Amino acid sequence: MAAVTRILIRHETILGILFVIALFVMAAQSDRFFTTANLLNQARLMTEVGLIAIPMTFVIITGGIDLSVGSIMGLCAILVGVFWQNVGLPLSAAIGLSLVAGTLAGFANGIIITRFRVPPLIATLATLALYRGLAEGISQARSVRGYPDWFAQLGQGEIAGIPTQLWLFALVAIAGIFILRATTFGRTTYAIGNNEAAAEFSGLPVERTKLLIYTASGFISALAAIVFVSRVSTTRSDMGNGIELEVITAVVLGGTSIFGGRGMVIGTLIGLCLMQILQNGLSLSGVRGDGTTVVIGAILIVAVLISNILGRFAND
Amino acid sequence: MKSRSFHVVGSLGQEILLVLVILALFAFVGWVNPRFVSENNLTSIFVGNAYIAVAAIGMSLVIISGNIDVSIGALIGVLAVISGLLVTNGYPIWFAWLAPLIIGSAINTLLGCLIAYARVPSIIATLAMLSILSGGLITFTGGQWISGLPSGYQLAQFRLLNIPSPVWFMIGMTIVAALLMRYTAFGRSVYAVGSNPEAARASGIGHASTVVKVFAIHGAIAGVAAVLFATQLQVIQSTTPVGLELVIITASVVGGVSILGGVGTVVGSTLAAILFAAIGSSLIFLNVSAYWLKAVQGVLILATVLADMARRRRTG
Amino acid sequence: MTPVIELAGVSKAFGPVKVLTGVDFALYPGEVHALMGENGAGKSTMIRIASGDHRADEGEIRLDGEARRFRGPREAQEEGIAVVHQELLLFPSLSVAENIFLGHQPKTRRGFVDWGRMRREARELLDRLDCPQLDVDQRVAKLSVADRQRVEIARALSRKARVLIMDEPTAALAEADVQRLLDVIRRLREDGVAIVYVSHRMNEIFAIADRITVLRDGTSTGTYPVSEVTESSLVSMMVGRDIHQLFPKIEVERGKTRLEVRNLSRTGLVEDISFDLHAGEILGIAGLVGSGRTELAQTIFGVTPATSGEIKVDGSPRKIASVRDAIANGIAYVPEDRGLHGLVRPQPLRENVTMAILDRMTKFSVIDTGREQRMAKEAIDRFAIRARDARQRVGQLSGGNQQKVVLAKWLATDPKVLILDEPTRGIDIGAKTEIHRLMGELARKGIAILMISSELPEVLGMSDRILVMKEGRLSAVIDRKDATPDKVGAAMMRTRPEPAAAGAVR
Amino acid sequence: QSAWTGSDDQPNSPLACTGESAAPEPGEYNGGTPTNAPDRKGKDITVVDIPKLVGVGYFASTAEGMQEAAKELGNITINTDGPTRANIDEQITFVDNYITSGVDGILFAANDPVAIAPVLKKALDAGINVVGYDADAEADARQWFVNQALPNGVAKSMMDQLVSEIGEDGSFAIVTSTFTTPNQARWIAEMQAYTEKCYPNLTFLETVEAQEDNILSFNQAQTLINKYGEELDGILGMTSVATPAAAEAVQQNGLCGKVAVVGLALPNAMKPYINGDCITSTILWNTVDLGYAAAQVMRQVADGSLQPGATSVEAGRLGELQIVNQSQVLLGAPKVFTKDDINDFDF
Ligand SMILES: Nc1ncnc2c1ncn2[C@@H]1O[C@H](COP(=O)(O)OP(=O)(O)OP(=O)(O)O)[C@@H](O)[C@H]1O
Ligand SMILES: Nc1ncnc2c1ncn2[C@@H]1O[C@H](COP(=O)(O)OP(=O)(O)OP(=O)(O)O)[C@@H](O)[C@H]1O
Ligand SMILES: [Mg+2]
Ligand SMILES: [Mg+2]
Repeated sequence: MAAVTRILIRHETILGILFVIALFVMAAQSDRFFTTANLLNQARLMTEVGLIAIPMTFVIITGGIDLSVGSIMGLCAILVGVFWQNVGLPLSAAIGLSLVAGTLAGFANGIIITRFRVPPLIATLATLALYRGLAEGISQARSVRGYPDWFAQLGQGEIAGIPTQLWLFALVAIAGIFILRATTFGRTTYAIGNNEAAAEFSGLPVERTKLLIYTASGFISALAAIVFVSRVSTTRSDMGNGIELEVITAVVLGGTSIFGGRGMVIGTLIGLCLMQILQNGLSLSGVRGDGTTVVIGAILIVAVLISNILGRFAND
Repeated sequence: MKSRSFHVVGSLGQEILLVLVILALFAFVGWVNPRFVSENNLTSIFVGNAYIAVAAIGMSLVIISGNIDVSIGALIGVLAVISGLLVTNGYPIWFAWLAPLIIGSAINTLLGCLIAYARVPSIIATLAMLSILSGGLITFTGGQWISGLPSGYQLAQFRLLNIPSPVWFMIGMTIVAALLMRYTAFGRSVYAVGSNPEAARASGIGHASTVVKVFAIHGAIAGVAAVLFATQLQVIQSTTPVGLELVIITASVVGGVSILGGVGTVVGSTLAAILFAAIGSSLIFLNVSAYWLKAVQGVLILATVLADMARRRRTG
Repeated sequence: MTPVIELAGVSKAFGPVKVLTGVDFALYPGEVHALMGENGAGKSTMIRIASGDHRADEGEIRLDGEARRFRGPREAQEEGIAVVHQELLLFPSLSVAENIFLGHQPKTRRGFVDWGRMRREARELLDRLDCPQLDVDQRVAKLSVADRQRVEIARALSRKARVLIMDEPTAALAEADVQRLLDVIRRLREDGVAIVYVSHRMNEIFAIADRITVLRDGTSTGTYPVSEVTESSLVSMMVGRDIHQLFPKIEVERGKTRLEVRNLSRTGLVEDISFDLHAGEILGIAGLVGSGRTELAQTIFGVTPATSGEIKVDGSPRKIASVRDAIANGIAYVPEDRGLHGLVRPQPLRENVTMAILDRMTKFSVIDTGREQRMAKEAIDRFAIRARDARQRVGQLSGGNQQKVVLAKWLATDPKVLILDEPTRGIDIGAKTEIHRLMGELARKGIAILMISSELPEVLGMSDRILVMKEGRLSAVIDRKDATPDKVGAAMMRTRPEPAAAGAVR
Repeated sequence: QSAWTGSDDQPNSPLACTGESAAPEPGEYNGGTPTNAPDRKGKDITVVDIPKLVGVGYFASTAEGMQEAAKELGNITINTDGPTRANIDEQITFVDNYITSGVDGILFAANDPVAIAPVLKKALDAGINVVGYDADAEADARQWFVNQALPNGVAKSMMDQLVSEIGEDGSFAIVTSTFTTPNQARWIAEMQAYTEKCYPNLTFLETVEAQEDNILSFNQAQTLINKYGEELDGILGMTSVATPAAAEAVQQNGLCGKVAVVGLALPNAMKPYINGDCITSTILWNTVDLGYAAAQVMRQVADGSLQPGATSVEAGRLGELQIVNQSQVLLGAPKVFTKDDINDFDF
């Protein structure tokens, strides 16, 4: 019984209920909302934010943050274009190299954070400026266009009736869920967020875990960049600007504690979907973009308030 | 009392480091291009960015108390517009100067209550506030800029002893805030609450009331920043500068305020704000290719942060 | 005479768990009232209620005979109630002086914080506790546990309260400090201050207490003048059974050499330490607070790897550069700061128990939660841990039970060498004997044990040999048969230069 | 020097240095066509206007023009909605949502011509009429584009005006929004080409970025003034934000008449400086007219009265508008506002 109530008042459950309510309300508001085509399309649109939100969940659970994801995205997008058009590599090689570059960018974040012990917020605030600057410098502010058709398949095509990038997203999300829940890596992630010193004293690989998480964050940001470039068939150095706030909103809306130690990938996914259907549903029922922004802000507070109030019954 | 002076130097380390970096920067760029250190240019560096330094004072208080505010940029935008609307609608000029302080304080008191009493983590509450304020601003103004400001409204263009008023505000408020933080029971309780909320409670320091007060002060300071922002030019833009909150937070943390709470001074954040302004200007003077400007900025921030970490490790 | 503070029929539950049921307690001016009970009996909870930190579910708090409800610790403080908290509630980023005076800083006439006076008064308070080496400008984050304990005590004293509640104030202190503190308490008692004193150490209780209240499972078994109780009657009141021997030393045949430490140094902390540790041996380490015992342990354990010297396990030299290396070589370390280094408090008991052997709990790096659950259940049974179930958060357990979880966690690694740093700090008498019995059992199984303790009776009672440390160096090695309190004490004592002579010596 | 900072690398076509250039030929229609569009002739239609971003004066005034047209026409409803930052991704999401919600027409000003193309094509496929204004998309992704002024025309106006104020051998710097903004990059490239052809002795100093940010623009202009001192004769403002801010900087430094500010700006924002004789002129198309024309074109496209192959289009009070570059409706040449006529305009 106690276990049931505990599950019921989990933040994730509350969020799930909010999500279902939102679905109903939106579907009642507009008959164009609850259609397979629209929902799949919305899923396509949220893929980049969603991809990055998965490693960001890990990052935030360790008590850290990665503000540089948007800049890494911009840098990697630019690198695809530059490697392909200016250096003349085959596009697939350019993509590979860009993924490597993103991974290195994340790795650099990790090194600054673990070796030099710079707090993550400051470290990634600095690399936020640095990576964006590199993107601008390398591209000389020129965009690259004219990608071959096969490349558009990733961002604009479908496999078995489902947008291609959704398969990729599902893969990453499932991997994220599995790693966080079931593996030693996931357990270590939580332990770091709850008490880093104790984790260290227990012989858990604290530094290596953090390094890997930031590296993964860089890699997935690069992956998101590729998906993005393929979806819009162009590269610009300002791509991904400001995406970090969207990603963080999804993750914290999903119940991951910004202080670390608590959170689930499932929560992040629900948070993400909730945000997306609100944006879409409100727009379909005639609310303008700025109004939608206000509503999302309010929902964020309400969700946390409700789970706080209910959580108080649960905790003691 | 050798140890005493050692500790004082130790705690001021970041400030001294920043002063040295600023002096070195001025000396170097001035050597390359003497116009950089002309009175005119120094004034414009200070004046054009004073509102950032002022806002960073409030931000430092918030971060020292163990919180963060990502809605500050939006708040400044909203308050600037309110001030402009008041004055163009015939309210007295002094009222248009004063109202942003009061309204900013009121909005942030609400925010503070949400954080302190309803226990919504500050990053979430302010992330939500960011959405609400920025969305609401557009809804309200419809994107129209405010022009036709009466003469005499441009507070930021006034001069006293031939020094523009923003500089006075920046210096005066920094000093007052520094004294407040060091010599009043309230100031010390801000450190206490940020250092260990649990212990603060046990010491009879009201955690919630301290946080609410911090946010109220922060809101009033944001009001001053907004007035400086609004009165610099003949028009008031109705959107917030992109990434203003990141600039302000960066100034605070590079100024030595620990993101973990309980550590830092407002003098440091003001110096850091000056440093960033100087960097922005100096890169133009140094003819750094504009495309690489952001990258160089990023490297400089990173270098400052790493130097600080090295210093901290040395002094233990 | 009316009691200054009185609890009448106080009950408290956390969720479904009843922690206190109908507790009565009265405290009079000028008395030292000891509060005793096993771990988890509800002592700290009762104190938190009296000091306004928790609210009682039922019952009444009376101040000077009048019913009172505290809405928070602040109101209790305004009534002159000061508390030394068991878990040392300090501000790590602030200086010692500030920690002492936060919330009631001395002010100048204009109402500003008077830093000069604050530092002076902090100095005076610390001198009263005889810690001249403790710098009032030092940040608390850099202090050892013992020094933090002193700061916490100084803070309570600084309030000049009429009710002083001390929850295990001596847990982290060595013998000499304890005596100093007891002197201070006696003086306060003469001044009419009412004092509540919680400790698991019998000798302190008999040295200082006027009356004793015993809590058992959240109910009071009664209040007695100290003259009416004996050590064994107290123990049986607390535990509900008799405990015959406090330090049940089991004689074990000394086995082969397990750990050899040769010229081990860590610059600035420990210097040139050499000793052997045998299977089945319990090697005690004594020393004053700050003598570097913890540092030695952490150097062997790879937290602060040695800068020079050699460590051999089972005869072959091992490189120990990290905690992982140490664990891989069969070394386990139960740290002195349980909250900071021992446990991940927000996580469930079962995850804490397996934390040090997570690598071994997996199939293809997936955690075998079934096995984990079984291990946790076993640990709960074996160590008699009082917990709701294996999924309870460790942070919710009482201090003693938390300590047992730490022990369970490290024994799960199946160590060859077990380092125990203050293993019974803050642990009740029942649990303490259990831990001592356990140590004997482990020794018999061939585990080599290195035990750091600030409690001299414990060191003398449990050890086969005693290493004495002084200022980061080994000052003596004493065999069990030669060990007397005087001898060990003498080896521990720091030779502090007399103030006048100091100049001449240097 | 290879390229002025901030320009793009598309082909340029500088106009003749003097005299009116011949109007370009319309050429063959290269826009797209909506599939299975319902007959909207004369019916009430709902149109959404998605500018680059909302919250700037420029697009507030184009929206104003659209509302004016809507009122005049009576059978068209226009909502303006868009991202709060000039962000390609968000703009795409907006278009996408409006396709789903089933509008009859989409008016857009693209943040990126290529990025927005797929979603606009999707709109065409859904039978929605698509018309661009201010900033174009790839031609086949929309039906018509209302061009406020041809880039080479903007370049010519700007440079001619600058030279008339600072002479043929002056030095100048540019304040732009960001180097990646396509319109500004295009204009800068055309300006360079035109200058090389017609004013080879002009000295280009540098380009600085100032986002769409008022105070940053002011600070950047201020820094240019401080850096170059006497050397600086003129500042070119590439956006309606940068130009007034640069004027303000010149005025606050007491450099009126010494440093010329030439650029694109809304007349209202420039009135204080022009009326105060600090700045001589401001260049712009009438942004209200731009919105008005876009709405008129949309109505005619929906009615089917504007068909591929047309050479001109009737746009309400603006009269006959010429069709150029295959599928663009040209608003006219950019207008130079001076003290003489600036007070006649209110936008
Ligand atoms: N916040 C809490 N939530 C749930 N249970 C709690 C909480 N605080 C204390 N408890 C439980 O209340 C009981 C009494 O704890 P308390 O700390 O008062 O014991 P104690 O007598 O001080 O023990 P010790 O000697 O170990 O300090 C324990 O079983 C503990 O698990
Ligand atoms: N966090 C720290 N930062 C700096 N110095 C420290 C720190 N902790 C301990 N020290 C210093 O290291 C030396 C030995 O440390 P410590 O007090 O832990 O030794 P110990 O013999 O284990 O005593 P304890 O009884 O406290 O365990 C002392 O000089 C102490 O001041
Ligand atoms: Mg206790
Ligand atoms: Mg120790």
